Amino acid sequence: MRTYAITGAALLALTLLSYGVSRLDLGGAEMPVAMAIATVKVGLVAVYFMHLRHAPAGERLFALSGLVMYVVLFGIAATDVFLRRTTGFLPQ
Amino acid sequence: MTPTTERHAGESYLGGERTLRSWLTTRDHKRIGLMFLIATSLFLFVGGLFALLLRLELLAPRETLMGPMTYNRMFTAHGVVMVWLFMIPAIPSGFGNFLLPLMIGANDVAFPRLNLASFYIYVAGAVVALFGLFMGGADTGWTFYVPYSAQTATAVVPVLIGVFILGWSSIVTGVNFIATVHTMRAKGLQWMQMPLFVWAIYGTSVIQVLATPVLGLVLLLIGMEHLFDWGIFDPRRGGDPVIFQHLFWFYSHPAVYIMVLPAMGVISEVVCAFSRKNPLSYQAIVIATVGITFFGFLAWGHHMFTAGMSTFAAGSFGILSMVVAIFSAIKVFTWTGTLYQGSISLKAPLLYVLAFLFLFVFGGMTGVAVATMSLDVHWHDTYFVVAHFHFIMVGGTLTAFLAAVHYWFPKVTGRNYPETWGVAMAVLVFIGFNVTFVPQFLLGNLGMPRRYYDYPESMQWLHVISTGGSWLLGIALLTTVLYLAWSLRHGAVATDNPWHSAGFEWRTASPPPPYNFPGSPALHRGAYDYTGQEPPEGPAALP
Amino acid sequence: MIPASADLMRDVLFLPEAASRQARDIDALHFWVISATMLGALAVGLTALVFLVKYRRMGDRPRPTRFIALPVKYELAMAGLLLGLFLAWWFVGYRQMIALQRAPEGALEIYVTGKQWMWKFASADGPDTVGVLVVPAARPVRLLITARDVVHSFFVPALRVKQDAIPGRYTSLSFTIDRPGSFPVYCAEYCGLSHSRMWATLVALPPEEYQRWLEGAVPPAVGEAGGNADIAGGRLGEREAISIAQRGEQQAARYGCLACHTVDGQPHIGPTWRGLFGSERVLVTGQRLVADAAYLTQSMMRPMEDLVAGYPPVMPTYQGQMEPADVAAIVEYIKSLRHDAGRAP
Amino acid sequence: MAEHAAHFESLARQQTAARFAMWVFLASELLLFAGLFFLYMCYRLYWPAAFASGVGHNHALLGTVNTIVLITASITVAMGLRKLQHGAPRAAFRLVATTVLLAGLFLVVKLTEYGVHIDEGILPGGRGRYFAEGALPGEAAFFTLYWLTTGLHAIHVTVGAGVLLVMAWRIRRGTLRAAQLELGALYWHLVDAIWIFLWPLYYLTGGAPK
Repeated sequence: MRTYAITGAALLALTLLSYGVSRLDLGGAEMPVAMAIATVKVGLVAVYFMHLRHAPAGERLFALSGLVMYVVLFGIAATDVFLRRTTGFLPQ
Repeated sequence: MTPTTERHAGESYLGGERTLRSWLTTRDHKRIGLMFLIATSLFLFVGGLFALLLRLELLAPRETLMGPMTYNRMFTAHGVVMVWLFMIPAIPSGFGNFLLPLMIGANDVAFPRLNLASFYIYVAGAVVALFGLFMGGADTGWTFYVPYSAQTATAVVPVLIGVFILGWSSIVTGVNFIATVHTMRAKGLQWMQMPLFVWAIYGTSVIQVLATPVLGLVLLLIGMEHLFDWGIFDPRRGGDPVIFQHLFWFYSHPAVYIMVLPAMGVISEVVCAFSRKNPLSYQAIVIATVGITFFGFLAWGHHMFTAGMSTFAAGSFGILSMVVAIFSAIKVFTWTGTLYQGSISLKAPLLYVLAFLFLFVFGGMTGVAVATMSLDVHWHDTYFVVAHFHFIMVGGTLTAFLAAVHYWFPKVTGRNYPETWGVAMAVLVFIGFNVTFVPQFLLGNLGMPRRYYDYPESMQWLHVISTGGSWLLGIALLTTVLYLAWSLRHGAVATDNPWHSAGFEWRTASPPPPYNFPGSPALHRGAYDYTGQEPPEGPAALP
Repeated sequence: MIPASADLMRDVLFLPEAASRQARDIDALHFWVISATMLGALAVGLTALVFLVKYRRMGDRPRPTRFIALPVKYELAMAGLLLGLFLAWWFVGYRQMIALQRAPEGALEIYVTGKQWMWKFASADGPDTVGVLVVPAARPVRLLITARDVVHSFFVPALRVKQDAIPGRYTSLSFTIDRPGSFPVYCAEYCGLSHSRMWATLVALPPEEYQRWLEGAVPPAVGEAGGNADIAGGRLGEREAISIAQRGEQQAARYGCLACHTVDGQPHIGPTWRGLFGSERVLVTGQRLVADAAYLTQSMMRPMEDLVAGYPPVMPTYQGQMEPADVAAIVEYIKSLRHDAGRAP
Repeated sequence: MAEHAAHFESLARQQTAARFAMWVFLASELLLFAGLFFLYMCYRLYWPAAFASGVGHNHALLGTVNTIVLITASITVAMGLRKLQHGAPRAAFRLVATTVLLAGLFLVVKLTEYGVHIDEGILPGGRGRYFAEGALPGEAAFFTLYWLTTGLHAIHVTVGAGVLLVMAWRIRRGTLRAAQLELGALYWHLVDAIWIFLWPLYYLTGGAPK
């Protein structure tokens, strides 16, 4: 119960932090900071609430696999989308 | 050898309750597997019929049998039926269902009710998709490229919804099989002792679970685009059709491995059983299976080399495609080496394996060729690519499917098929296949684009040969169905292990009893152990 | 590979004639790859056959076999060697791919627009055409390809080139045809009802004939291509009375560009177009770039992205409102207003 | 009730299998959203200004309230599960029921927000007054993705809440095993995790507040 309370408090604190930070003018750092906080939060949910901490290897493997597929899709496709200089009418 | 089937007749999964109701409400993985096999085979013939009609239209340039509208709908129907109603479910949901529990010494899959649900989801998806295909029919090709698929006036939406539903069947079966392999293995059966077919189905299931939802979503998005014109991919509103292609191929390239991995699993089993040998390297095949499962996800962009991708992305996808090909090469090498110093019996299943080896190597190597970027620029969207993927899917998956049908026919039905017919049709399939698709490589070189019902006259004679081959292939498949149907009633009653195979699935009666193994299964000898004096025979003695 | 054997291979493989240096380079790689492919398949098939014959079972009694396991490292070594071969192909293929995309200096730029179900061609100084693309032989040509409606693909088998025509975007393709001739062009990406008939002809003319074509004559090769029964849809477009730059001027007026941009060198709400093309621009971000065709089209589609310092951010986007051909025409018009216009490019 | 299915050798094994399958299914569910997140990334890259403007237009406060609601719901369901495991069904029932109520609250807030959007003339596909009155190009894409992503997520919230409602009822009747509640809780945490990413993408990252 204590673990859940601490985790919960941390999540709520991070939520407020994320909201607070978004009211500042961070410019280009805004998105990375927001995503970093979100990642930490999801990590807390997965490890403590979803018991990944004590989960058997198989469950960890599949928890990870979803994540890996995100990295694959975003990582490789981004090399096209970012380097292509986009959809515009760009005869390059 | 005593015909043990008589002994177990009352106990077999086919016996007991024989009413239609008992089949439709069954939770026995063997009955569900058999229903999948029957349904998918039916669709093989539906899709095959479309293929024959398409080939007939292509016998001569210009409009002959059908106009462009009919032709466009028909090649879409051919693609949709063959990919989603036959190729993807046939071996995993059919043979996978039947064999997976038997091969890991389990009573059933982990979630039998879910398994039955998967079958009904499949049927529902098939009905919706076919409804769309016949009531108007989509004319987008199975790739549903935007913006065309969002604009066409044909019945795209029911087809999309049908495929979406089929995707759920695929996911549910995948989840079920993964859980089964992880949690239902017989006591003491380690991962590195599992039959290779199980590894193949496992890898397939992982792809099904992780790739299919992406396709499902993107199909829904096109559906909405078609119905409501929301402009998600519409360039006039700043959308990007190439993003659709990325998302589509993120599923559909791994989907190629959904079709091919199980076929590879079949080949691994049949090669060992008919050469009475352990695989040349069990580890190598496992490594290759896992490698294909993972790297298969990284190569999708080679379908888009001419789509104006960034050169860097194209190059990356090119390299990754080469890496995937290597894993297939490892498997081919291992299968061929397995024959070395074997005790080879040349039966129909092994003939299909030989056909597979030859066709798959050629198909796979042309795959490496089309992954070579500058060459693909010429071949992309031509008959060369059509021939290449038919070599993989028909020359690979279909021959493996036929090998599986013949190898496990006694297991599933308790009868033998007529060997002479089997051998004859295997040869005819091989010949018919080559006559059909080798000319298509040459047509591709000539520059014949795919999805053309019309073409310059100079290309005609190659089309004529190809069409002739398609009829040979059609005849061979039809004959196969006829003699298999005949042997259901009139085939010789099979022994429990007619091939003297060491495979785990043969260590129970043929056909197996409802809960597979009387008592706990005897898996103390490896699934590829042919070194002993007598191979395991019949229901293994309990320890 | 010596030329004679290359021609032989081309015949064996049913490849059409190769009309450019790049096409012949690609063919050379093609021959290596396809030969290795066939040899590989044959080697595996034959090995399997040999084993089959040598180790076939006599009688029906199965005999036990030896346990033979090859250590994985040998398999991986074999795979490594093969990967080396594949990567060599990839390396060559990648370089050729880059060469296909790189536009040579002084290339003749032609705008290609695919629409259901025809190809339209427009260049700066020649007449617009439908279904017949006329280019000079022995001079680099760069195609800027787009589509009006759905995805098409511009495919010239004789040049071994293909490039998707994507609505909302320009893709490009470069080639230099060796010698005069006419070559079929197909649409390779399925685009609906008459996809199978979306054909055109590429006509390469000798330089002097090309010059006459620019001046208004229709050389026989072009006329033939237009009337070729095999390549239906190949017909000459209505000869435009005005050049593409003139059309750009009309379109600029029609879309209201000239309300904010002057053509006489005076800055107005937006920068003047006189001397704009090829000049260096300083953005609000401090970044500097050259106003080339890419920058100009980008500015029309996404004006807010690369704002030039000193002007209010008021330009509306024309994404989806202007036809690609009009965009091209306006770019050509701005090009014609550069300070050195009239001199050799 | 404590009987396990005939094909499993023990209840423990059946429960292991079920939880494992749930994880596999969650990985699959996670990827259902991948396409939408991917579209967001691409289009945000194409239309940075429009996306910032769109995010700025959404109600950051409502979104944050909803985030807190969902996270609290995650805490209560996790605690409810622990209570049930420790044989305190009454406390477990209260906590799970709270989760369902919080899910309801989330949906109410979300629907209110949808109502505001409809009033402002922001509909999917760039329909409505807001876009007619000169929104930035690309804002239509932003709001279409907004509707699709939050809509799909809301469907998941509804399903998760429905499942937990049935489970709460069964806890009260004493017919639910902790292992079964765990499956529902896992699903619920996933719904929460997806929202944790949705929230900054659609409510917070709008650049400097005006």
